[in-house]
Amino acid sequence: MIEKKDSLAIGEYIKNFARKHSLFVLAYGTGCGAIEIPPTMTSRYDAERFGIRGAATPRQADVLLITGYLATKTLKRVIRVYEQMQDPKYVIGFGSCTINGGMYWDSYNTINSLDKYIPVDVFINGCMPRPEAVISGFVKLQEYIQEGKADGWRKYQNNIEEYRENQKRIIKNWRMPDYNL
Amino acid sequence: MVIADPIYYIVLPLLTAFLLPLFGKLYKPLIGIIPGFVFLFLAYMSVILMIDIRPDNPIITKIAGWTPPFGINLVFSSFSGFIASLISIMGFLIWAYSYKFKKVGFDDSLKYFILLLLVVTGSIGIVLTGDIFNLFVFLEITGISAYALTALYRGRDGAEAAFKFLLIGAFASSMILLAIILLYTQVGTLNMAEISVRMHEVDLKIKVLIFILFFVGFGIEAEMFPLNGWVPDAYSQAPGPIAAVFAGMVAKAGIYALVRIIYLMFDLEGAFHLLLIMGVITMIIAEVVALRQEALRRMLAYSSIGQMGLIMIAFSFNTEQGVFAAIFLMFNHAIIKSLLFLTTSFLVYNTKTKLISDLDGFGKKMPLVSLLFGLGAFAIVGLPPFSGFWSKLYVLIAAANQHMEVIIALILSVSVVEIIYYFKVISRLYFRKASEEIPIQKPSLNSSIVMIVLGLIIISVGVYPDLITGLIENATTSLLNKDLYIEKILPGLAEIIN
Amino acid sequence: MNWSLILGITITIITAFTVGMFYGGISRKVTARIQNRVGPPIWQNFLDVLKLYSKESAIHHGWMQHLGPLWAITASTATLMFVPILNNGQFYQNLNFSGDLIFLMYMMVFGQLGMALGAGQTGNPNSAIGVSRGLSQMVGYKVPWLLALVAIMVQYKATSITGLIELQNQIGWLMFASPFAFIAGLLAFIGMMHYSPFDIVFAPSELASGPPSEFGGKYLGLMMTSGSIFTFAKLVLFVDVFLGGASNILELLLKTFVIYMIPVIYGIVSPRYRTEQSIRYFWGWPTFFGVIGMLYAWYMIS
Amino acid sequence: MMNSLFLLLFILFGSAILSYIGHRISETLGNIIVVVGAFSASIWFFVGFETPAEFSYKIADFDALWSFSSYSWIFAALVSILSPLALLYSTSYMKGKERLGTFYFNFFLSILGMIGITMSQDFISLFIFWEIMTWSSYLIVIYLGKDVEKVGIKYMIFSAIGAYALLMGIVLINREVGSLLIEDAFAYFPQIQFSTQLLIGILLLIGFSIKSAMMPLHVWAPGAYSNSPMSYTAVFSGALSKMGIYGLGLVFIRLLSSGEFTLINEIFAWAGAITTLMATFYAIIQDDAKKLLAYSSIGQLGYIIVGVAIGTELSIMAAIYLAILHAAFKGNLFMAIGAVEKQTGSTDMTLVTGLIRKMPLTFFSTLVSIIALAAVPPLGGFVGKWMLYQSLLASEHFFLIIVIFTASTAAFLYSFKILYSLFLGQEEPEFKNIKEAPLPMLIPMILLSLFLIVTGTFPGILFEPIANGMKYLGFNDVNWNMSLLVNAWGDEVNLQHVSMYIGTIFIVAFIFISLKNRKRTRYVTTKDISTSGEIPLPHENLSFKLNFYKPFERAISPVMKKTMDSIYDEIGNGLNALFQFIRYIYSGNGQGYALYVIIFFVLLLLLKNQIFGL
Amino acid sequence: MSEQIKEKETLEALTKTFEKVNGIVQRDKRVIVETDAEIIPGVLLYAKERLKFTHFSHMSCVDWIENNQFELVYILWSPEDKIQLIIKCVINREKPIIQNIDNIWRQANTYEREIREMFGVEFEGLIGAKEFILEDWDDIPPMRKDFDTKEYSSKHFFDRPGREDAKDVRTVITERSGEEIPDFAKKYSRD
Repeated sequence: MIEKKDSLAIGEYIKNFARKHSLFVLAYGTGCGAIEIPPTMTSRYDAERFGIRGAATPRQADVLLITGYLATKTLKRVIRVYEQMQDPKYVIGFGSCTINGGMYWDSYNTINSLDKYIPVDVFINGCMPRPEAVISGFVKLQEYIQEGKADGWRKYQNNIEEYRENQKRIIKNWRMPDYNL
Repeated sequence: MVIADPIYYIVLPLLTAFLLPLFGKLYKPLIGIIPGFVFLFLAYMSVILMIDIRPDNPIITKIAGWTPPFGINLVFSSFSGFIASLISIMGFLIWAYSYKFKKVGFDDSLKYFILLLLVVTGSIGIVLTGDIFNLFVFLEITGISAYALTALYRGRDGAEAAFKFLLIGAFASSMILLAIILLYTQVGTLNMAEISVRMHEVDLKIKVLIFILFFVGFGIEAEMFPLNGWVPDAYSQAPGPIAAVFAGMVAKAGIYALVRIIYLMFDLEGAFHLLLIMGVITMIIAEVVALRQEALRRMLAYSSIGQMGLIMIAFSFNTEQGVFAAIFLMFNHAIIKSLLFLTTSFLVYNTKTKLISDLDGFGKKMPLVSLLFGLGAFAIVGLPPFSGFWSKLYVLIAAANQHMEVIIALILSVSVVEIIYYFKVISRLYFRKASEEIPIQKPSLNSSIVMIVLGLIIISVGVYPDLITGLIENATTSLLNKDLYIEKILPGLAEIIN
Repeated sequence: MNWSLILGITITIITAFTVGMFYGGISRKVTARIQNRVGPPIWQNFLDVLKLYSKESAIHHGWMQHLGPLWAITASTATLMFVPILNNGQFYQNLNFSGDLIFLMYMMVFGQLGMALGAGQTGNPNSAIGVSRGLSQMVGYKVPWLLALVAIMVQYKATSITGLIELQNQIGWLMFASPFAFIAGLLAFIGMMHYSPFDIVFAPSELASGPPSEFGGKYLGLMMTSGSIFTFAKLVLFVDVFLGGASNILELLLKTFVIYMIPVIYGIVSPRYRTEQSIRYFWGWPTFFGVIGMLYAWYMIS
Repeated sequence: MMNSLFLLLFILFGSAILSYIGHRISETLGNIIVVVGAFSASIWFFVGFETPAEFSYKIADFDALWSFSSYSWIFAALVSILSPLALLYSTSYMKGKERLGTFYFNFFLSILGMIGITMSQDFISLFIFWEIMTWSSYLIVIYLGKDVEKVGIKYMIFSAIGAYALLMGIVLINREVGSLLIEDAFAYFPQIQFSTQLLIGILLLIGFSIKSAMMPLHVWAPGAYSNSPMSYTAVFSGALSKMGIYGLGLVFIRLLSSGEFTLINEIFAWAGAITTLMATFYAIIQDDAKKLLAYSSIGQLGYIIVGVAIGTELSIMAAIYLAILHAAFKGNLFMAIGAVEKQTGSTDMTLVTGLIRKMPLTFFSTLVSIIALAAVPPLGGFVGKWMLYQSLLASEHFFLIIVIFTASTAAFLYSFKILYSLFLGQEEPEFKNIKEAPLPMLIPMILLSLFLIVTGTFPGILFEPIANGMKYLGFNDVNWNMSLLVNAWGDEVNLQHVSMYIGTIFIVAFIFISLKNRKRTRYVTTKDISTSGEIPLPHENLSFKLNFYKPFERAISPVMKKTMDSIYDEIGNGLNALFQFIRYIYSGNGQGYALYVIIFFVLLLLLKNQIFGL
Repeated sequence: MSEQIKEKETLEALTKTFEKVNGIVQRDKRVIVETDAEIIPGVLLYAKERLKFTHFSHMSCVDWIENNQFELVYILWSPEDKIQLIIKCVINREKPIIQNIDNIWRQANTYEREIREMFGVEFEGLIGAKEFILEDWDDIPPMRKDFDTKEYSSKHFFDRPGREDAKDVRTVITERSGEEIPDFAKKYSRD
């Protein structure tokens, strides 16, 4: 006999299984890390065997891959893209710059900590991280998804005011429409 | 009961014309009123006469009691009577139209009315007379008064037009006179009926020569190409109603004379071919040239020539249907073209340049005149349900029965051209914004009534053509039945000669 | 109500979905192997669709976008319903007695029009460009496709697919009986599958996937479902017309798989055409073969 | 006792006069008269009298007979249904325009012309009504005063050519048959000499095919359709062009029935097919919705011409069916575009955009009409196309079917374009305050949409009157089911199954997709699109409109280089130059004219032997 | 060593035409001149029209904060003579205004807008003188030497604290591998 709770759990398990094995990646490739994506996806490292494939638009994507530094200008676009994605959605911070600004730590136009502005599920450090590291990061994300710990999107929903406040410190002229929260 | 006698057609207007200055001395407005009464009487008389007239009982009036062939006689047959009635009624309408139109002072008005009376006299005389020399005399009366009317405004252009008219008219006169002299030397008579009977005695070569002289002479009056150089100038320079007179009377009288000599006097088969060829050429060239005209009245003048060409074509078939169609066309052309000229004279009067391009938005400024112009245009290009359609249809049927498919195609192609230039004017009248506000001379009541009457005739004949077809059938019979004509005028002569 | 019919329809749709999904997975695997990769598992497409259905939010730009995928799936299953899946199977008979080739040709466009309208409403310029390209290309490949089908219809005096299958049981496959029509049909069919070099509609690197670029979550899932069903329907149709249909499910799978692999393998090694090149391609050799096929048919009947 | 047919015309003519007078007094009064007049004529047509009513008379020695045959009744019914709807629509569409009296006068006259054509059983009254219809429509075409010289004159020239071709044919029939009654013509026609038969046939066909805008005689149509007010174009394209089809049907089936004229049939069928293809191509590259629909009309008429010209039972049936449907959907489309024009002030597809949320009902009726136009199965257009293809297949017109099928496929391009450009795409702030069209405009559109939906599932509704009409044309055993299509080889399409299946699946899928994640499915504006993270500013419109089918245009460019328009223009310029030359014969020089007289005289003397046969 | 004839000719032409122009031939194919800010458009136009320096290579700005000056550098290239011409001028740092030259070379507009935004130099009548690269900038222009980017960064962005032991990463690595920090690296060490 399967109880209702169990059946819900089974449903959740199946959902998470599908989610973790089908990651449509939207690479936000404005930073230098974008150069590491092609080897990751192509025959040498072949990320597609994990069910990872590129997505063309944020509407279809599950994972937002921030490859490297984010200028104040690009942050606005990243926030917009992130909010256009459908739940559940995950963010991978890629490279040192997303963690602490990296080599641009004292630049006037590059943000230092990405996770203050949007929730990041997995950081991959390195400058640049090699494809192996990238794949390892994805595998970590898959583990989190299976365990239900990759809930950055939920955190974002719940703490939207805090995130907005941080975002508005950078983006002074806030004229973005409201998106799906 | 008024005494109805064809002689009044000649006597009354002629007499009035000569007495008009006297009336003018008595009381000035009389010069306008008296011709009106004359025309009214003529029109009334026409109606009275036309009621009774049948193809087999033409009214023959002997002038001064001399019997033909020695005296001059007037023949009011179904055909000539029909045309004479048409001319007299048109005369009345044009008088009514122009009664107040002329504000040019006493002298000019006097001249205008005298000349108008003379033109009518001449035209009716041409139609009614049975004597070839008398016909020449009437032709001269018509011609001279027409030259004078052309130059009535005494402008440079008018004078030039009148001069051209005069020059070419002189050719016509001399040729016709020459022809009459030649004819007289051959047959020894001037009575048309007797000429007709005696014509077979004439040597063929001389006959042809006489015919050619007549043909060219009357062709000038009948606006035949290439003898019609005077037409555009005369039509466009003469006063508005006079253009209508030219289209409705002078040209009709010319074609009438031409047809009379062809049908009655000469029995030449080639004459019909010649008429057909000239008709086709006249029609095509005139319509094509009309397309390229920029001045409205010149356009109408060329259109008028084209219609005359069509009439010639219809006459040239030498069949009952052809003649029927031709007479119908003459009727329609007289009515419609008069309407067009009368309306045009108002339209043109209110523009600076007399060009078609100046007519933008007149549909709003002069609704009645524009509407009637449109009606006339619709009718003349032969759109049903207006009268022009029926005549065109009969021409086509006549042509079809002669197995002349090419002629049908030509007539119809030319009609397309006609449509193009008339509709160009209509679209300007109604569907363009007026460029500037010019004070408009509104048509007076009498002119409006005349134009409306013409319009009503067009519509009613168009909707119910049987109104007029009976008369035309009689006219046709009368024209084609040559022997009857001769028999009625000169009883027994034919037997004596043959 | 006719319960067996409803059951049959359900099973047909499920079969078509499954087969279409697996074929998609196989094509990905084959592509990967040719590119010397391991590639995703062949059930990868199921996971993708399942994931898309399990998305928790969805957006649409209006009713037309909401209805677009619906329209697509209606059309693709309808196409399937009016194609005989198996020659004499009771279960897969469905509604194929009440449709014919001409009907099917129009039915196949129905879904595309609906999709196009849905894509149009998103307001995304990429979607509209994709639609414009897709419709243009459709005019391109329809010409040889029609030539092929009309040649067959005229030659064998049948517009119903059932009739054609019966005919092929007697005279052999039309692939051999009308070779030119077959070549034209096959070349057009490659275009209809929208694989490279004819993937100008979706063109991920140019148009950000074209028409579906604003579709996510359940809408995209429905579109993928519809796409796999439609792929299967097209394959079955082609097999029915040219390869004599199939009398059992294995034969069907074999034949459809062979036909399916042709555009896939052709696509892997081909770059992408531009739109007008694609149209001109279809109006070139394929049309030529189609005309030859038509003349052949004409010769055969007269 | 007034004859019932005469009364019908009288009502129409009376409405024409009264609406003119009424509009001179006040617009409301005029509109009331217009609507009442139109509907009363329509009602009188349908319930006022039995079909075999007759009215015979003589006009100018020609026998004339008015009566509806079962064939012409179809077309008359078409006019009687479409025209009151169009007039109702018009009362709102034309609100505030100038010279409404004239407009409605001409509108009624052209309806009178159409009804007259269908009731004329003799050529003379047919021609008269034909011409009335022509000039009244001409006056409406140039009513708005745009492109008067170009469009209006072009329309009038071609109409005149057509009418005169008709007239010449009629005159020749009169000569050969001796009567202008249509029945007499049919009866005696086979006894005529073959070459005359051919000539008459070709002339009549040219006359009729010009009105149905067949290539290469179509060049008047795009301008005329798009230039007249949309409320009239609905009738113009929907019903008036069908008069040509009516005539073509008569000529092809009844007059040229002897079987010696198959070549003409083939030529016209091919002309129709090429018309369809080329008009579709031209429709695709248009940027003005009106122009697009105008070309689309030409294209659709091409199908009908093909059907009529093939002349088999099924093809005639298809043609009549398509004619009816075309009237419905094209009338509907023109009305919808008119509504867009009325509300936004433009029909330029590159400017107007995103109206679906503002004008949902207009969009709905456009959508339904487009589906019918594109012949997508659940709606009626498919039935007509299906029958047409089947008839072509059965009569072995292989390449013809390819051409029109290609055209039909290409029609999707413009179908989508018109829906997408006007109604879909990003919303424009300029059109923020646009409202749905007013009720008098919506009612006709909705009614026509319902008609299209019903006829899609149950085409049998239309088959009954069509079968009656077919009897008149000599096809006696036309027998069709309500919604089952069967071709010559016994293959069938069951439309009821189709509709039921589509309906069911649609509803099931609709429930599924609407209920799933219902709470978290949201509407977002069309500005919220994934454009690489960039935000379109309020005044920026990213809809892809300009050169929408540029690649397709490039692909078909070889056949689009030389248009019929340019050929006619060249001919026109050549003629103009010639006319200008001829014009100088009249030099205005008196001596010159005198010289002409002398030359003419001398010429006659010289040629007298030839002329008079001496 | 070439004769540098053309270079000299160019320099001569410039100095003869304009009083306030003086400069040197720096090396082969390179001429450097200095001039007044007022006549910059004239000099450039002359160079373009008469001396065939049709190609506008680059334009930049240098902040001489000590002299309270901005130096604007225009670099031209003559495709015909294959000579590079560098024209410099200085403007007051307090009131940095100069005439724009985007009507001489349209592409100069881009450089001018960038300089305007980054240094705060105003160009008279500049087309499109609005926000260009920086979005929502509300501080002094960032390329000026008195702008402290470190301070700005720590004020606006979230500095992530280092790891808890706060050791330099190099120290950690050397400790882990048992190697010395190389001398050249020592001066970069945080400890």
